[in-house]
Amino acid sequence: MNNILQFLFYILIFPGFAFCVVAGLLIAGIDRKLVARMQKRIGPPILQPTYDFLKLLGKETIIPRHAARKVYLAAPVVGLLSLVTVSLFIPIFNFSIFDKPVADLIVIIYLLTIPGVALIIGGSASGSPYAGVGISREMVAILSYELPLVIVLLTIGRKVGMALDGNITFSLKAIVDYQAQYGPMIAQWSMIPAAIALLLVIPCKVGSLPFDIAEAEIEICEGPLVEYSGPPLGIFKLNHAIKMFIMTSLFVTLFLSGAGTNFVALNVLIQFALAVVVTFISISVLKAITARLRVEQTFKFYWTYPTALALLSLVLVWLGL
Amino acid sequence: MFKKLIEKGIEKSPWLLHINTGSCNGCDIELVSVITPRYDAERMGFKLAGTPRHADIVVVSGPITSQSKERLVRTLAQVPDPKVVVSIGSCPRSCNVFHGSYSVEGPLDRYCDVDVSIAGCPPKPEAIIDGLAKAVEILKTKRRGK
Amino acid sequence: MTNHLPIIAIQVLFLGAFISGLVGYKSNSLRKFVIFLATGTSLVLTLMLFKPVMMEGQIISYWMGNWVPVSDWAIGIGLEVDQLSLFFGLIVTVTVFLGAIYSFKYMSKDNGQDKYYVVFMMLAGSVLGFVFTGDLFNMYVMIEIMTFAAVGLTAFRNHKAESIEAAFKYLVVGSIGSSLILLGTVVMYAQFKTLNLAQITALLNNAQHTPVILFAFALMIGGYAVKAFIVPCHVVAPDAYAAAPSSVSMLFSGIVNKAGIYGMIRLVFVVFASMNLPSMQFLLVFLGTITMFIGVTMALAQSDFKRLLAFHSISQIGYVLTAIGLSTILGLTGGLYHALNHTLFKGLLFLCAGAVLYSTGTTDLNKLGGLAKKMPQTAGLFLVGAFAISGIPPFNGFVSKWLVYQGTFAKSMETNNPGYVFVTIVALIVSVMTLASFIKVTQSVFFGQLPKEFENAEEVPLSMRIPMWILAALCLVAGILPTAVIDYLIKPAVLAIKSAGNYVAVMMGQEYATKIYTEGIAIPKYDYAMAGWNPTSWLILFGVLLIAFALVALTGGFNPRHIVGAENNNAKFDVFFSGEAAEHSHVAGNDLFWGLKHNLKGYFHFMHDVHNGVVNDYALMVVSTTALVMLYLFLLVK
Amino acid sequence: MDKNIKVKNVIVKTAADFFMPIALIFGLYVILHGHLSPGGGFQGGVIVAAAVVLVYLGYGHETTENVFNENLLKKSETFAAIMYAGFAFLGIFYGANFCRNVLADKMGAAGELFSSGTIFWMNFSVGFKVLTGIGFLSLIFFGLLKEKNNESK
Repeated sequence: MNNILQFLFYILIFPGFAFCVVAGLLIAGIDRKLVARMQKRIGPPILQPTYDFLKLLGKETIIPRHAARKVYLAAPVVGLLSLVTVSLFIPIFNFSIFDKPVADLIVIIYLLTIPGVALIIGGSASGSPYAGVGISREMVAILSYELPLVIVLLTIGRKVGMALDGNITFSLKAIVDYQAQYGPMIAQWSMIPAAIALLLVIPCKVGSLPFDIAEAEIEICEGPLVEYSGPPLGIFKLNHAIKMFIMTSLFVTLFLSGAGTNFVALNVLIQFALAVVVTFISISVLKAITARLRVEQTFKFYWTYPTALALLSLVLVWLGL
Repeated sequence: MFKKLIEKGIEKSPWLLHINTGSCNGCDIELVSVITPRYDAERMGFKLAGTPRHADIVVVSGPITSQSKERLVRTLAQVPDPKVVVSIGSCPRSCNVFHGSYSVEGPLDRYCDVDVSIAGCPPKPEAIIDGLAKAVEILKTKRRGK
Repeated sequence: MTNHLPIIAIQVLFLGAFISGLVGYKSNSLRKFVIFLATGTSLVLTLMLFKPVMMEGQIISYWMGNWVPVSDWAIGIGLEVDQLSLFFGLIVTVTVFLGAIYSFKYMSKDNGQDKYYVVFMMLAGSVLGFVFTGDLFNMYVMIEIMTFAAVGLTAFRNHKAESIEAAFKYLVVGSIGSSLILLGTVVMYAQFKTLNLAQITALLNNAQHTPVILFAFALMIGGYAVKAFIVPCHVVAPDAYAAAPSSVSMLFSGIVNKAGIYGMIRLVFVVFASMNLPSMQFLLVFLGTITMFIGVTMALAQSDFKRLLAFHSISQIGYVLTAIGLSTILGLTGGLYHALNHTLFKGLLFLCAGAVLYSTGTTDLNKLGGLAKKMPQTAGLFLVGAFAISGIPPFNGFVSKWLVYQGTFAKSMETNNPGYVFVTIVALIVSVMTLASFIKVTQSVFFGQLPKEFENAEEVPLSMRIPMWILAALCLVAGILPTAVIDYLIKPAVLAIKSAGNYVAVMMGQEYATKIYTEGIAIPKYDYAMAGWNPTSWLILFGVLLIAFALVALTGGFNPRHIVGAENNNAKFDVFFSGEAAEHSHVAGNDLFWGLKHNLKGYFHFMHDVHNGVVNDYALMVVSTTALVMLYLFLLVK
Repeated sequence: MDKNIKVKNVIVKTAADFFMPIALIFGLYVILHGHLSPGGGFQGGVIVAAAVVLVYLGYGHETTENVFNENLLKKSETFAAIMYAGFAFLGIFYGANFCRNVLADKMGAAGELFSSGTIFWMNFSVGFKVLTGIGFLSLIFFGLLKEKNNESK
């Protein structure tokens, strides 16, 4: 019984649902504020994404005539659930809700694909031609960033595996242990190109400028979201915010983690602060200074520079550096 | 409590949909200047939405030309409730200098209930922000009335 | 009695073919009853083998007419059912059973059904015979029957030009494949004076791999590559899959190319015992990798539902081949698991394509659209299949693909060979591309706007939906209970692959085996790490989250009253067209990924030129592949 | 070219008359004595089927069409296949393996037709199947069999 209660606590409060929502909305708000300040604006309050979400909960949901009703309504929820599930798997310094390594990096890669797929399926189900264009762009974006992402994760697996027991590891816990032993991953100079590559992947993964080709509101009316209104739209916006937190948090766990302190709360705060820093570097700065790319430019970009960086890291690690 | 939270959200985050129904672009430029760093309407949560499904406040500028009438009506219908219609400038109110033209079918209140009218040709950005703030109040009452 | 089960299972299928031909004139329902009975009996008989073979570890050897070996020479024809055979046998019978049920309604609009069912059952029986036989020449005979049955079924809808064309291509290329296998068999017979697989295994174990044997080996690899549609021998497959009726396409991807894979595994692992050589591993992994990559990129460019699925079949077979080419326990587990999964989800997808064809009369992605409203069940089942093949958890594709990634990466750590990391990367990217092309199908067929001419499309009849539901359920089960599937199905089969000595001992007698395998028959240790992936707990988690979400949602603003949708002509429910009146404008699948294709246009143009549809070129590709394999073997295998 | 060759050549007709009984008899001999002398069901069946070709060559299109009943041929062929399987299954019924010769557990004796148990019968069914099958094939090649629409729609 106690176990179940504990598990429910993990799922619903921390590090599951509630924590995710709060952290995600906060980090999205901070991002908006940062971008505004960089553009010499006052910017919205940090709680702005929260307000947006609350407002959308109170709006009407219109289901277009051409939409497949069930899929249309279920898609955002499925995306949210998979994101919350991912958050359970990411260890925060030495805090991990599972004793033994449960989720490999590959599980996380796939689970992180689900929100994108949910967006695509939902948009597709709405029956709008704008959404049709949007999902094609979204899918090409997924194809683009997946290659460097995969190579980065394999590099980390190789690095950690060589140091620990010579076996391949995809376990996040092992990665954190490794960092507790040898210092943060980013301090290994052979991993710096991989870190840069991952930083470049994050904006596309969360769909922010200059890679928000799928949700370009000016060209294609927010792409897959064009027909969504009310709570489902709110959940999509929430997904977006949580994805931001989870991607930056994953970066922190992969590259900036370590033994941490003895207090979970303090660890969480540090993790969050680091995530904010990562958000600033990889999302906000890029968003403030760039304009939107075209879809084939995005594809070209990801299959050249980040991929080259990640491969460089892989080669360096393979040489034992 | 939840209702109050939602009301707070509605107050803090109105999203705009801008419809140009044959405007001379004067008002449009003023509306755009509202979201520039100088006035920065985003600090109050205003945001330009890309589609009527996301909008709370519909901002209409221009006399209603016969070409745009149908499109306007259709787009207005596609905005989810609660919604507020705001007209910017003199054109949607009275068709301004275009009044009497064979191709103008304004004013706007023939086709929908206009909640806020911002006067001027074009109105100043301050006036637009003021009008939008009033629109938010109306949005709140509409939400309560539901 | 157990001994007799395999032969009865095979014969029941053949008898079903003949009896349905004999009594089918009387009435349609009688014929269907016969087919149902035959496939059902065959399924039950194979399932009865499950306990003794898979769980108790028996290997069933069966000499036709009791012609047992005389003074250590196998003179009779034997059946030998070890765990590997039974694994594929189960795949065959399940697929055939479901395919037959599906056919009853699906084929009811066609004429010439007597021929259809006869050939259908011949195909089924031949593949089952192929996987159960213990005789090299019988393997040839069965695969020849299979090829011709497949050709016949490809040409079944012969009022369409494509069918005839596809059948002709398949006939030519398939015959080349069969000839290669026959030639290999003949050379082997000339060398060893026996056709029994077990005895050849034993004799090869101590024999020098002379050029003649390598010659035969290369020929057989070429031949089975044609049967399994491995790049570059795959070129006829898309035509054949697309032209055949969907219930047959399901058999093609479910059992026909599995037969090729089975032949490959049986030869390279058991008979020639060649997979300890890194060069052989490289050959299979290389072939597998290009197969999966070329298959999936070609699928991205297709605009026909079934052709797209056909290229995916090729791509998934690439996964299987890559994984078994690793020759590690992990790799073999992943490969066989993926073979099983491929049968399940590709069968499901082909049946969905058939359902769409049944309701609308076309599989052209550019013409379809919005069918989810008319065929909600088919759409849902299709999504299950699409997620499974793209490896989205918790469906089965995820588990097996994961094993493949882990296997390739572990292999790279083991051998310190960066090439295998490249394979892992390709496998992951191919998986994403698979997802992409299924997004394309989903968007083009089931979502979007419904064209006017399909307003009257209806959900397919129940008897067509039942096999689809079963396959979808199996997809989920194989994804949620991977440990059970591995323990009961995959593990015995992998051990059977790894212990050729047992195979010989059962067929030829223990004494003979000990004489050959002087150092004893080693049984490998079976250890694999799923690295803690526990889908059941994950699923429970998902469920709890769903409840939690519902609670949070229902307490407040997420009010169902505010969800409005209407069927009236209110403009409010029109799709947003920037204010224009709603009209039919469906973003269909033809060029959904131009951003990708634009950047890789050199590659795509080259591929387009290669798949030129000229059967001469295809034949040349098969022959030159065999020649290259032969050259490779001569040069590298010591 | 006209598909329906009208053969009026007396040499061919005479030769066909002469050889057809021989082909039939010889074919049947090969089938029935397959277990005793070189030959067997398949070979004999092909020889018998050659008689069909002779009929066609000698008597032309229409006669051949009238002589052969394609439904009967089809049914006979499937029946022969089932018969073969049935004899093969006898082995299992008698407690031995599939295809086992259970009726006579010894080698056949030269000159005694039924001395070899099921082998004779299996040979016979193979011969029956092949003669109908090959005959049917040749008839299809001659273009004699029109597909009758016997499907229940």
